[in-house]
Amino acid sequence: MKDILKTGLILLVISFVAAMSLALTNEVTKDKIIEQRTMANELAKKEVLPEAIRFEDITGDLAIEITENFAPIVESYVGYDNSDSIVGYVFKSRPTGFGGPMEVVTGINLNSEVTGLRVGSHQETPGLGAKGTDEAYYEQYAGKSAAEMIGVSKTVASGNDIQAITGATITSNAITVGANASIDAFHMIIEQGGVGN
Amino acid sequence: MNIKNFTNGLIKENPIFVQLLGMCPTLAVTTSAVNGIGMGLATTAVLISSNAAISILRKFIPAKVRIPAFVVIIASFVTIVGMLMEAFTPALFSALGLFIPLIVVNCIILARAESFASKNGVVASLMDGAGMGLGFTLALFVLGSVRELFGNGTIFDVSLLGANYKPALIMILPPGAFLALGILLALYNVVQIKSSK
Amino acid sequence: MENASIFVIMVSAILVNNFVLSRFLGICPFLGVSKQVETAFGMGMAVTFVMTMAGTLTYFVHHYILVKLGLEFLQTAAFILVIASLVQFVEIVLQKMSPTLYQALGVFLPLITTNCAVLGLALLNIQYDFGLIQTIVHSFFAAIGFSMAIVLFAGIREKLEISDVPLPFKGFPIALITASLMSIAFLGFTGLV
Amino acid sequence: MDINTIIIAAGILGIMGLLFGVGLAFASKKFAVEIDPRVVAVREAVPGANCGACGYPGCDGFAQAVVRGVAPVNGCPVGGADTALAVAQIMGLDAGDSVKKVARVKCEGHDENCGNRYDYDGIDSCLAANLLNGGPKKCLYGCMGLGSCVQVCPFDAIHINDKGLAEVDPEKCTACNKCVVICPKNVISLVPYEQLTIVACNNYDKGPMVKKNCNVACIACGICERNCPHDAIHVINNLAEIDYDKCTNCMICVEKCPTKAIQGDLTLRTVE
Repeated sequence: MKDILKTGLILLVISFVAAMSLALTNEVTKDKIIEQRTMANELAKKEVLPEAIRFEDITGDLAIEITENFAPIVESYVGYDNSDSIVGYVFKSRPTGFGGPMEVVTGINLNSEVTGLRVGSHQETPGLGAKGTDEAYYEQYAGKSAAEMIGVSKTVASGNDIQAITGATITSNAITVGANASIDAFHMIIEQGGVGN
Repeated sequence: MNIKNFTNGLIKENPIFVQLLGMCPTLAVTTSAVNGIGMGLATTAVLISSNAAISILRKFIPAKVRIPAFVVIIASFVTIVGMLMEAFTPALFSALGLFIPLIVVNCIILARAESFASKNGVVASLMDGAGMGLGFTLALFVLGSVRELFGNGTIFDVSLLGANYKPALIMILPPGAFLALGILLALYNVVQIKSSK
Repeated sequence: MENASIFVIMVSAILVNNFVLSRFLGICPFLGVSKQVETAFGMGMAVTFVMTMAGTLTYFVHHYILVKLGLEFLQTAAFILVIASLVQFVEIVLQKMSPTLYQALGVFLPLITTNCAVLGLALLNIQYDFGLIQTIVHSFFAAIGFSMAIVLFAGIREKLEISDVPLPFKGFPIALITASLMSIAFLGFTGLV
Repeated sequence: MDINTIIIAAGILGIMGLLFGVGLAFASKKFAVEIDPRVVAVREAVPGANCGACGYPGCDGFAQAVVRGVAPVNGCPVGGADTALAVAQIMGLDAGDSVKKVARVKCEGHDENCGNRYDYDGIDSCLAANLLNGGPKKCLYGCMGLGSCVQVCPFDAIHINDKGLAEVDPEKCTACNKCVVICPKNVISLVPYEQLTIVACNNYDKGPMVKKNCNVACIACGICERNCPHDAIHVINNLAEIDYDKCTNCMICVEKCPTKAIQGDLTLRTVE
């Protein structure tokens, strides 16, 4: 009976110390990580909507309405230029790619043109789906008109289509789903006369 | 004596070519030479630290709960390394971030802990960890460059096979990993047979 | 994926993203224990027990402990502790119940702990945020997919032992090449679900 | 840096660790497999070549048999005297006197002495050649030199020498009996290590028949039997056999034998 307790205690001590060190590092690094993430986030927003210098989260019932009927979108922001007038909108969506959920940030300016798209964190297979983060791929979205859906073509793209990554059609489709959802949300906001600034 | 532990891991008992351990990250990650090295180095760091920790604690851990104890130690090391990297070296983390969780399930670490570190002194375990880690990195680099060369005609993104090389996409896909490793093992055997003749 | 029906989860776990042949998790025991069909089957059963139990236990640990107290960073360590203890339990029981299988599995029993399939399964269950029933079903059928793959592979490898393979390819190299052909076959299933 | 998340986190994992630790310890007690410690000890003492010479399936089988009292303490020929002693101590019995034995090949029929009836070009193994009506050699009892014994010997103690006959290296041989069993001609037999004189022939045919096939064979003339001062050698169904307990290696028979069928190094003879 005694050594059962002894074994249990030893495992308790080991897990306790392990968890303690884990929690400590988590404390030390938690705010740093959030800071890194927001910085990366800011950076991504800046990249997709270059004209905007300041971003505000869209909150309240409009935000709820967006996340409800444009499924993969999780967050949306309004972009302001230095004279505080609206320049465009940025939408962060989380479609499910091949390896699991992935982050797609899409920027659309007021004359309904997709100004840029970036792929944030993802679990796609390295060397294949992960190519979504390469410039050659996401540059295709910039300049696409937001008047209609963006299509995905396996061969050379034409009109409002983009060319899928070879061997990673599921990932390309997922990213485009994110982009199209942002376009729909954008149109919904415009119909409602834009966000009262 | 310790030098033997070190070199032992490099060629004679190379974790990939001889012991065939640590397959999951190997096949998933070596789509390019850079990924291979990144994964190898990250694993080496964790392997050395966990080998040392386990050989220090080996006297206190009763045999009945040796697996849970070892595994908790390894998991906490890996998560701590992951957190520190994410907080303080974001650039490196964005390159290696994907591999950190993969290391936790890397069979080599527990195999070395179970078969070596739990039976030998700290210095020997350190050397063994380093040897195994570098052997692993070496093997990953070789496999990564072979797959990258055939998969998209480049090594370290330097195009070697000319522009009109039609990349054999299969080598990037997971089945290619099995193929490449199988053939490399066969070559390894040929060399062994020749040298032993 | 989160509202997928049981049938869809079953097909996807066994065929479409089979844990060994398309997700490439759990390769070490897959290569190590597949010399004979009996040991492979034994390994499959042990892994099925561990994966189903682990899937369910980690579901409870995650939802009722980690999420409630906001300790997500503990996730990997806690899951691994659960899985390792389960495997150690299986090792003790197996030693008692069937020593021959215990001898045959040998070193690969503790390796199930770090088996990427088991931890991968636990993390995937969280990622797809399955309900309880879906988690159990997914864990069970993922393990069935694993066992199916390992038994199929063992069958082929037994044939390979007696076939005329060039010397350098004997043993693991030819096994790896067979595995790559099998995984190409399984590539055919993608998009089924 | 709020302390209580750290405490909670450490506490949670600690409790889980305790739970699993106690559970596992309890399980290992409940499912404890009673392995008799002596079996493990015997298993350690035995060389562990799993060669099966003791007649049991490997060393584990032998260890269990010894502990059950079924197998003799000195049942492991490979381990020899010291293993027998160690096992005896573990079992608390006295080790019987086990004389160290060595395998020897009872044939000198190389090509000059005993030619071939046909050229054999088949699989490189005595077992296969033997199927082809008794193998290529004129003498159907002699060593064919195709090395089945070499393949089976786990201790690399037997090789085909340059004369084309199997030859045993007494230092390496552990009398594990594998070559004796595998040889289709039964031309190898276990002989005490110190024995210097052996009958280097395995032929049971009558004299005149044998003389045609091999010129170093035992033709059962009985000269050795009549001259041996210790009555240690007898011709039994046309083949001389030495009784190793009585033989003192005086090697008179080696001198007297007309066809030199008895092998013995005259320089080492112990004149009595």
